Amino acid sequence: MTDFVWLVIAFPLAGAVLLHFLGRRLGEPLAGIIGTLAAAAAFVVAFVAALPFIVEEGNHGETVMLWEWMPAIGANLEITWDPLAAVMALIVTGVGSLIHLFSVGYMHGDERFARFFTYLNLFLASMLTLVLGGNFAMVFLGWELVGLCSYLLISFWYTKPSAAAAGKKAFVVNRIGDFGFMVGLMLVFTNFGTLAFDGIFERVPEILDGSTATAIGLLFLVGAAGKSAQIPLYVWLPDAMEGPTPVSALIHAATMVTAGVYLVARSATIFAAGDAGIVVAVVGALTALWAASIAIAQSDIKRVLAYSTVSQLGYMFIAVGLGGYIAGIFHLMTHAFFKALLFLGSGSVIHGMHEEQDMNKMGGLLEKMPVTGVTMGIATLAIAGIPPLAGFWSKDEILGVAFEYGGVGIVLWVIGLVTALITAFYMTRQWFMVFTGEPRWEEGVDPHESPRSMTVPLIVLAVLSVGAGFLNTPFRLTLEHFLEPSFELVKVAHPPEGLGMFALLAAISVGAGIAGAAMAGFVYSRPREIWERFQGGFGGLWEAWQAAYRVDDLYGATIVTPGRKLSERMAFDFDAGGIDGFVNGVGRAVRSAGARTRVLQTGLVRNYGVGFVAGLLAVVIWLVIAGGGV
Amino acid sequence: MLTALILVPAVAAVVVMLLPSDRKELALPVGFALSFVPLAIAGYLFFEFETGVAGYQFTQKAVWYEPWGISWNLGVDGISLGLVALSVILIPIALAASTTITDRTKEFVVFTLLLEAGLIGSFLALDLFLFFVFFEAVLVPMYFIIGIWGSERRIYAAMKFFIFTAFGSAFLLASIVALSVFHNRQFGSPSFDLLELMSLDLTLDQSRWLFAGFGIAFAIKVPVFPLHTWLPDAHVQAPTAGSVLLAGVMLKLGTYGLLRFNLNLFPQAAVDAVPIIAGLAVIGIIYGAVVAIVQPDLKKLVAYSSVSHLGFIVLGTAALTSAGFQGAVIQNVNHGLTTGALFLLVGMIYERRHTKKIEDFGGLAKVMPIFAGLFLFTAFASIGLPGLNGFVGEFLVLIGSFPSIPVFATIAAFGVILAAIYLLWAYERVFTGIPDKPENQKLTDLNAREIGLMVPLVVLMLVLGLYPKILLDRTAASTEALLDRVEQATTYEVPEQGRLADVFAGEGDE
Amino acid sequence: MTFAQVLTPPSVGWIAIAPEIVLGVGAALILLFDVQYKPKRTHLGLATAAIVATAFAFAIVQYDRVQTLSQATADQAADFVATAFPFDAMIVLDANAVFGRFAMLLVTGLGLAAGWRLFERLGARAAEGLALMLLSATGFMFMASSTHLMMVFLGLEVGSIALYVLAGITRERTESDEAAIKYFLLGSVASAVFIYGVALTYAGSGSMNLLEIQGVLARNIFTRPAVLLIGIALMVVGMGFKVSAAPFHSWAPDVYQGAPGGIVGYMAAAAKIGGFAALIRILFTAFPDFISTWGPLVAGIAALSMLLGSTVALVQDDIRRMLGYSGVAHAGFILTGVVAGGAGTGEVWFYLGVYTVQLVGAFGVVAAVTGAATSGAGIDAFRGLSKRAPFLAATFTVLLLGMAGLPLTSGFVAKFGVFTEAWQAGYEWLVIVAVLASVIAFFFYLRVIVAMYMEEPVDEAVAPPGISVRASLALASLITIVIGIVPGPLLSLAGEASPL
Amino acid sequence: MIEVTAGWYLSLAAVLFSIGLLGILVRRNALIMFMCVELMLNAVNLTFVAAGRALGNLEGQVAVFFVLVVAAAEVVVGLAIIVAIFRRRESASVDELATLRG
Repeated sequence: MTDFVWLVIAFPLAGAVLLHFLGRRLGEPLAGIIGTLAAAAAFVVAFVAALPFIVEEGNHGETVMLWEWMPAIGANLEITWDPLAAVMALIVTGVGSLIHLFSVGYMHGDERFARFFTYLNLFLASMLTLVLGGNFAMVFLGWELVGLCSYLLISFWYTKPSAAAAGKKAFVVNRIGDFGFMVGLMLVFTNFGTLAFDGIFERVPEILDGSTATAIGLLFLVGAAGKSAQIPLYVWLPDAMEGPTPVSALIHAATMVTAGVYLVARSATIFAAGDAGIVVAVVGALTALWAASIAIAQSDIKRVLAYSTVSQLGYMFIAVGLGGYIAGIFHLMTHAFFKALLFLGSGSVIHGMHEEQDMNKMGGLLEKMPVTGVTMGIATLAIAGIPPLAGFWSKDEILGVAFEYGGVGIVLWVIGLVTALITAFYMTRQWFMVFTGEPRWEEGVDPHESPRSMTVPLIVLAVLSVGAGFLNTPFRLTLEHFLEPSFELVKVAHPPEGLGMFALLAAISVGAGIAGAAMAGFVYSRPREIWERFQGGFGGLWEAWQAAYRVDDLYGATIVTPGRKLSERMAFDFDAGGIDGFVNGVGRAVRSAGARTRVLQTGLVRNYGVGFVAGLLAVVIWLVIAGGGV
Repeated sequence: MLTALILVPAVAAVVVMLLPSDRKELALPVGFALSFVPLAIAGYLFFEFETGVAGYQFTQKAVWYEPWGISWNLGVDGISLGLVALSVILIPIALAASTTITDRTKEFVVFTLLLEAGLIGSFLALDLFLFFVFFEAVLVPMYFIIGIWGSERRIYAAMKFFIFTAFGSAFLLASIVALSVFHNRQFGSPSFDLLELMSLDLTLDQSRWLFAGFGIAFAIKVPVFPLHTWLPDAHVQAPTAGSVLLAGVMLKLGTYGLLRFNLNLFPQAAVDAVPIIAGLAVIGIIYGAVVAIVQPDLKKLVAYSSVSHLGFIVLGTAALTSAGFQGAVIQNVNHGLTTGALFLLVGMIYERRHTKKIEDFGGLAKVMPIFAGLFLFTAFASIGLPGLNGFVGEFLVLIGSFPSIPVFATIAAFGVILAAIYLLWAYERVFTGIPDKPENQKLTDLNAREIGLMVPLVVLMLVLGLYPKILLDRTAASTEALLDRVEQATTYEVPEQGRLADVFAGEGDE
Repeated sequence: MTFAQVLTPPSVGWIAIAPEIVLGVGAALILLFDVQYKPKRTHLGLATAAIVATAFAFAIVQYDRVQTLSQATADQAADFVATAFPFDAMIVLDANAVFGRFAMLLVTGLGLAAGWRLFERLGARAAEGLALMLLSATGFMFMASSTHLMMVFLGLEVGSIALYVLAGITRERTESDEAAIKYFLLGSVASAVFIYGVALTYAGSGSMNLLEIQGVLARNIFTRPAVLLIGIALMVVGMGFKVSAAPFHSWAPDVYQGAPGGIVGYMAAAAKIGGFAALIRILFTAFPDFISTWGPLVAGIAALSMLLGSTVALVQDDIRRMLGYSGVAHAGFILTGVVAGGAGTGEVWFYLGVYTVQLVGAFGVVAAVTGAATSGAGIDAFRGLSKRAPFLAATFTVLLLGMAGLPLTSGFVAKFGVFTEAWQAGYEWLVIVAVLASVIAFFFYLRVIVAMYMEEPVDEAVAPPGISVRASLALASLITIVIGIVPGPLLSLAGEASPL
Repeated sequence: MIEVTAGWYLSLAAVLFSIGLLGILVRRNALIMFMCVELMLNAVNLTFVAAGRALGNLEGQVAVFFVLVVAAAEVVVGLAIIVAIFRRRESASVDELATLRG
């Protein structure tokens, strides 16, 4: 029925292959257009394939086998097409198409224009592999391939050493997470004998005991923390901003980084069988707060967004950790819209400001870039959780889930609220710093609005940021119904029942959001001295935020440097000196034994005679004794 | 058929040797052309090979010397098939990569072809005597290749390579002798036939000692930590073709030997030795990677990465599960392709810059984009990126070893992080940034010949990464049979998930 | 018994010593001919070759006879004894003896060809050299073909004394006469020790005929066999000296280095063949029941020889000394086969055969590179030989690899054979020692190959070797490879060669 | 009265043999060393004769002749070599012959 769903992956993949070999010849902008069309085609296919889920209630979808890969472990190239996959695919291809379109303008003039679209298309294919994969191995395949694309795109401008280093860092840190994921997979295989979803999820209750399920969950969490930039593995994401801005929007905000959330949601049955979920939620909450606090003091326009992304991903982790899978996916979706919008907006700003990223050198851009300014404003409101924008609905649902959970959930709810407040604060701060006040531009900078191909995606995303929330309001749970078949096997956590409760919780969180936004607006709409006085009020704390708590230095001092030292020790002392020294020593010992024995050969006949006679006596005595002669 | 596969390269070597000595330039093209004959034969074998058959196929047996019980006994099964294929693929590539060898070209081609004959012979031999003959004989051409056409410290490296490996073979020889004597005592006639020797009734002590004897020889060849130190020296000094064949095929003699002989002949000892083997394998994985990180020389880095990657193969062998065995077998091939390709690439840059030191490079991606792309591709294949070949083997090994030896498997999984570190860091230092050294700015990108060399490897990496079935199907029955053998002959019980029989039973959608 | 009867020798006997007669008479004829006619040296050489070839032909006839004998039925028993043990059982016509002759004659022929340049240099003394060569071969062949200890002694002395002279035949060189006197003094002591062993054995058992000794020992139980044991010990020592087994090897490196380059290969090989032929006949025929006594002794000597020979060879800078020490090690390897007793005869003979061919060939190369009448051969002379004289380098490589025992050479099969026998006989430890020693040995063989192929050439040009040298070297290499690949025929032939 | 049995002769022979062997080790003149060898051979002869007599068989007696002949042959060659050495070096001391060593 949906056999053709492989086309979702095939279109961008074909695009990537085509652009790889012909891209240079196609040139600009044809290469970009082809890339965009490939993404759009995938979106269309995904949409068509998703129609049955909308039409038919309770359609579980199906698994489409492509070909055998590693049958020994139940890992084949197969697609599981169910509502969850469909939602993810639609987000990925939808946002992806827009970002492709945006990139046509953004990457204008870059000498590796076509290559950029190759990677983007490859990324889409990979991400779709991840979300459509019908077994864990295929998820892992996509998981790693998106890592690869992330690596390639972060270090796209590889002549910049910082970009190259950031790409490597992203990949390596992700690998640490992958280690956990992989061990988790081993544990899954050991218990189930296969990695295929079909053979796992339904059999979880009969096969997994609680502690094994917890163990698998925790290991998956390690993987998810790597990919989704959660504590303690989030450090790569801010650095990843070295990549072109559309990349940040697509990969490091909207899609790839949500893979961890997707993984937890996909493995819901396993998490439900153990106690790993609460750990996921706690990690998410801590990350949300931690990253939000760092975001407060950042002055790089993209770094603010990067930490914001980390923080928002923490939100999603709270949701899926507590069993609110649909809430998590819902937030994933709305976040994809408004965060992509924010990034693209910032890209537009950077573009207009001639690659300037320091917000201290912006200001007053609203006039120069009205479309960008307005759309970013919408996104800021959305992320701040102001009703009725998308962020409000999804964030509220998550907070509701936490509240309903009780116990620890209440703590998480409080953290979530504080985070919401901070989020509203720093996002508003950003908007005001960029778009209002006196221009603080460097000389020679002449800001201008971006071309149509860039503003159209902004507008579309702005519309989505406004409207997407209505997909799943307490009044009309469209998304929930859509996704339900995917989560049949588990009990999905929900916000408290009843409109009254909803209104109460909403009021509190909106209050927090407005408070944060108002505070920021109050400070940052005014001249710079005021900000500085305000910031100075925090004393050392502000500096700590600015320096992101110096976590990179900490890692450097505790892991990287000692690791390098250890490696050098091993390589140059232990290996070359110790082991190889021993090997060569054996050789030398044999040689010197020869040299010593050689001295016996004096050249003097009488000495030879002595040797001869000594040997003779030895032989006689031995033989006589051994033979029982005496 | 199999005899031809061994004899053709040998005959080709003779043909090249007989070329007129004043037409030096003919040697390489002729050798290259002739090396396609074994490729064709092996290709025929590969596709005629019956999947799902556990035993040896295309067997040929001719008595060599009856009283000693030695025979020219050849056969191929799923475990050796891939390795044979790998050998015949890498030889033409290695030859074509050697156009820069102008001194004594003829001898070079002759040695390479002889090496091919020896390698294929080792993989096909079902008679231990015959196996040993080939196993030891391949040392000579490789010794000359390193010693004559290597770089500055080539003699030291060649000598070390030879003596170190011969040291291992000494124990192998003694053990083979012992086996035939035991057969003589039990059945009244000596025999070296693998299948006959499998029915020997050895005491546990005997089989442990013999296991150790075989094990040392193969462990040195692999090489397993701490017997690996000949490898970096040999690789660094060897010419490109030497490195490619050494890493690509020759090291596989060790892993192949472990699978083929140690497990078949001494199953109980093997089962008892699992912690030791797996332990050394895991140490090798981590250690090789850690040491690779800071190597200043690209070739040395790749050499240590081999130590690490081969650890996975050994681990898969020690796993004693279907997936582990399959992983080991397929990783044999994969490692040959990726590491072979890496050595080729390092060789290409060495020919341009006459240095392999990482610090001498920088920003090469700007001047040599194709080279950089191919290097990155290969590096990712080596890192074990899913979708490329390196992943399939490592993943199967890890997944397969977890049910039986979870702790080792977990530690080994750590190696995948380190692989990313050393290769990407090296890539970063060599290729990214701005090419600020004047020597680097003038470099030319790969020419058509060099790209042509890489294309088959790249294609294979992709094909085996996405469609490993082509190999897995052929190995499955053999690895199952091996597992059966181990299980039936010992107290070992394959863990519940260590088998893949049911997966194959459910296979119907072809 | 009438006088006539005494004068009439047993008619069947002559064929049993026909090759020895041919060589002995040939040697005398060459001397006489030379005195009378002063022929060209080339003609002398061809004549010698013809003599060796004739002897070889007789050896083939003997082989045929032995084949027939081995199928003799019971009623032909009397005939069999008469044919197989002519000359009052002083001589035996068995496969062991015939194989010894094959090996000896092959080595003589090869040695003659490979060292031909020496005889050209010797000028007027060429005939003496050739005659001595033939005489020594005669002596050593007798060692292989006699069942009587006195006969063995005579053979030993005939062979050895001829070799003493050969070692010093280029007397204008100081090294040559030093080698001669060392060889002579130590050799005569060893001979004295051997004959004393014979005397004691005679005292202990009442006979010097090996078969009778065996019979006596089988029939009687000796409560205090000290005299006999000392006798065995002394005979083993005497033969150990001839084959240059440690610790009786000290003459070997010096003599190999000092003796004229053209003949030293033959000298080394011939002494080894003679020594081992006599040793295995004495031990296997006369004292098979004492194997548990002499077995460990021989094993000990073998182990010491292998280890000492290999390690000291490692540090030699002179190729000929290196080959001398490697000869010590090879003596050890062959003794590894001896410990297995009669069962190992075939393997021991095989080893002897292939090794001595390699040895002669190797020394032939050395002589071609550094001169046939010289002493010593520094490794420097071999640098870059592959470029200066590719043929010599290639053959030397094959021969060295053969000695090293690399597969696909005869040396490997030989080593494999003796190792198997030793293991079969229960000397596992000896096999381990042996394989380790052969690893050490790889090193010095390879070192020569390194010099020839991987180092920069020295300027000295190498005179192109003559046709006979090239032929003999090619033959030796070819034998090494062909036997390595198709060892069956020679193995079967050697396998028949157990002493009666 | 002590009866002189074959054992006595054998022992005497052994003593003679040992003296000869010792002589080889301690004397440095090649000629004297060579005479020590002759002494050893004579010890052998004594053994043969004594043993032959004790065993009542002639073989031992005959053997002596062979040994004597061999000894004579050795003398011829040995002296020739020693003379050659002496001519060149004006000395028959074997301690001066050590160019070949190691």
